[in-house]
Amino acid sequence: MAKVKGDVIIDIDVCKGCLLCVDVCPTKTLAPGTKVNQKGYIYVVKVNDDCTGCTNCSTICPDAAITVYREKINK
Amino acid sequence: MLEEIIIAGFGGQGVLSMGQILCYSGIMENKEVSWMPSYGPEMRGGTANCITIISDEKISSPIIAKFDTVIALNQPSVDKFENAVKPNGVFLYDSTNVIKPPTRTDIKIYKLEASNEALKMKNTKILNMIMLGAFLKIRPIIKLENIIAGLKKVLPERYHNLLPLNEQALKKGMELVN
Amino acid sequence: MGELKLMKGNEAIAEAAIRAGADAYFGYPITPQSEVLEYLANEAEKRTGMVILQAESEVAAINMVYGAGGTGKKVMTTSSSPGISLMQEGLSYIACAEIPCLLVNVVRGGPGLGTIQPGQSDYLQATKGGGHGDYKLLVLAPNSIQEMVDFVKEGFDLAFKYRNPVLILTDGVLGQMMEKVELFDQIPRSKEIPSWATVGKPPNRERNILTSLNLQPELMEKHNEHLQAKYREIEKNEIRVETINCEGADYIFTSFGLTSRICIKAAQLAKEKGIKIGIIRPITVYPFPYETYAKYADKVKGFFDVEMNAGQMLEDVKLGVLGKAPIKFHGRMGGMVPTPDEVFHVFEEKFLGGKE
Amino acid sequence: MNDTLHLAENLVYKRPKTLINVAMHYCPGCGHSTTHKILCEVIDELNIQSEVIGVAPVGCSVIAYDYLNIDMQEAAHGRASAVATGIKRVLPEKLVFSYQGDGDLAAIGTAETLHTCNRGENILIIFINNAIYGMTGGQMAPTTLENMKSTTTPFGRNVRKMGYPIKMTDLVATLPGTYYVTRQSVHTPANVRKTKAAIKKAFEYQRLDRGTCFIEVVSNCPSNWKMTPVDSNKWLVENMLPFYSLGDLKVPSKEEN
Repeated sequence: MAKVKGDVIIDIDVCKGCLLCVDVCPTKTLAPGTKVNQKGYIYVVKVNDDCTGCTNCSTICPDAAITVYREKINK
Repeated sequence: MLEEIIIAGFGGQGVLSMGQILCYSGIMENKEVSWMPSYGPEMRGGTANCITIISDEKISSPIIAKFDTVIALNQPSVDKFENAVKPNGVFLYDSTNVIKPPTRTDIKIYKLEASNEALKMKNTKILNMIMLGAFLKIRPIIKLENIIAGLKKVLPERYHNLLPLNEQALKKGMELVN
Repeated sequence: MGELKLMKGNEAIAEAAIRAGADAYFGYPITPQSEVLEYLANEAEKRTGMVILQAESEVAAINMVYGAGGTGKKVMTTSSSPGISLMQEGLSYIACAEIPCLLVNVVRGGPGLGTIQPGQSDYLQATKGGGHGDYKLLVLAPNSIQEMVDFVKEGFDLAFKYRNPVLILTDGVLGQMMEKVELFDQIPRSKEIPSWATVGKPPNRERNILTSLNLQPELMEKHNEHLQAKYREIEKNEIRVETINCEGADYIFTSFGLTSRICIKAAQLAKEKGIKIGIIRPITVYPFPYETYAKYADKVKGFFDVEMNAGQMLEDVKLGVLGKAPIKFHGRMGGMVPTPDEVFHVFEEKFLGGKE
Repeated sequence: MNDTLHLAENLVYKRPKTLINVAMHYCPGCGHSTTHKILCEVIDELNIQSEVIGVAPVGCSVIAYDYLNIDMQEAAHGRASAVATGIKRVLPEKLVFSYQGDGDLAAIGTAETLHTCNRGENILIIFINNAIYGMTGGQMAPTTLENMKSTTTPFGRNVRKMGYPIKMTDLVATLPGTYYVTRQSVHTPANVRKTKAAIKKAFEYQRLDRGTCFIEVVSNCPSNWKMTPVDSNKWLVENMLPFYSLGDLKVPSKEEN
């Protein structure tokens, strides 16, 4: 059975911490971080490896801050 | 040569085109010309007039208050412009419907039963050509053949069948001046 | 010699626009200049493919000029006083974004809805900016139909030379009257695309932005300085003025546009009475020929300024004369046009009769 | 972590290249940013960067040109569609869009909007409706909902005094000049995808010279609505969408396509 494995890379300089991505992430991979970027926003961070690369986060992200990868893994 | 003219009458009597024909013809004789209409609502249905200047030299003001010639086609124009004629100037008017004629004695007054003549020729639209013919007889500033050529320019092509009638009217106007 | 025609001023503007190779006209009807749009609607598209659009308002028209002018095309609009007032906001933007375009104001008497008869009462609006902010239009004031024709062509050239809006300031008489004009030959519409034009960003250049906004005051000031430097350049290069018989004159009549011709006739009346009158006629009212006035200021007994307004150019005349000679003014307002006799009589009264 | 995951072939989303790589000035969670982003995605996907000319309005998106790597003009308040008309008329082969907020398009620019649509100018008008004036700080917009608070309707919009919220999209759909009129939103990933598809379609129709395409994007304004971005999207669902219902108001008939 084919399984998908995904990953997200967050551009922390562009992220404004609006948390819309956190709201739509089905695997709770994204969460509010604790650090502040140069613009003063608390940016979002990745908190688990369950990402499926569904792109919900990158689609809703107003600032195009999220790059998404997805790979099919044959088991 | 410098001839400063005002042509005045009701809208629709062809006063504006009279001035234009003079200008077109003037250009054909290499003269300087200027035509300034009264414009706007008063043109429609009310009174209309145009100042027409024909000159051998560059024309300064297109707006003037005193004229070598006044051509008046109705009573209001007679009233309004009688005093605008320069001393010894020409006052030419259609007397058909004028009950109060001009009274100045220091100008040359010519009256024409032009509207009646136009009726006799079965086309009231040629009133202006009768008047123009009369003017050219009094002040031969432009050759008749050039006036006819100018007429061709002013008259839209669909009316060019009326050119002979207009020419007839010009000649009639010339005849009527004594 | 070009083609000779008897033309109304408004039609002549339209014909000249077509022949100058204009790409587009956006306008809205208003007396006394509606013939421009009418003439173009009849003639332009079939002859050169020029775009003609009747906008829903003067506000829309000037913004269409902004958009189309921003693509580097030769674009114009025409209107009359109230319509030009509506365009002021757009003009300020156009001047700031440095979009070349040609405007014609066929001035009528104001203020407000005023009259449809001729006026010159938009002089200050035309020459001192008109809209908000520090900007200038280059303003040409023709006094004949021939100049109306020639200035359309020149106006486009100047607009592109300086990337600045050019205004032809004329009036209802010049719009409505007919004169003999010699028309220049058809200039083909240009295919050249200026480097700044917004035409779609090709891969090999930076994107082009046309804007009048800069939220950083330091940069906005820099842009203003650039604009001011341009205006100084225009002042250096583009002053046009006509002088007639000024050498040895007793008095100088001064006037722009239509009234300058009335003054020329009045000067002839003066000559018959043995008074020597010179004429100074600014052809560009911005930039204004101050130095021409300065040149004669201490040589004549006085200046007589005649306008169809309450004395708008008078302020500039005073700046030229700098108190070195008396200046008297005669103005008609609200659509009234002075006659040559009137001008001469008022001159006589004010300078020779001692009655003020 | 799998070593091959980050290979280019596995890339499923990255920032569109037409979106300039700077942080946008919009507030966190603002629908303007989202709409800019998908607009850039469409430009990339259709490969039309060299053909597109955009017009920015006055309002929050006044400096949209700082973010979109395309030729753009900034318009006077309300006049974006007139400016776009000017551009399109002299460059009919190019793809022209105006991007306008509710104040720009539906208040000061109502005349230009209606007449541009009525002439059927072959352009795309993107209309961001967040029911409030963002840039000037939360005043009533023409689209502000009944009883909705703003700084100029502190007790809620009283429609007897302030008039009713205006449905510009419904209005322009009645005009024969419009070809494709739709109301979309960007508050969920699914809606973002739909809006993007609508923008793409609109550019394709523009190529076919079909008339005005008009896309309303019902959007949020977390800052002036005074709520978090996530809450603002919930508020949008509960309050905006019942009044500004999503969907196509005018679509080309099948034979036309």
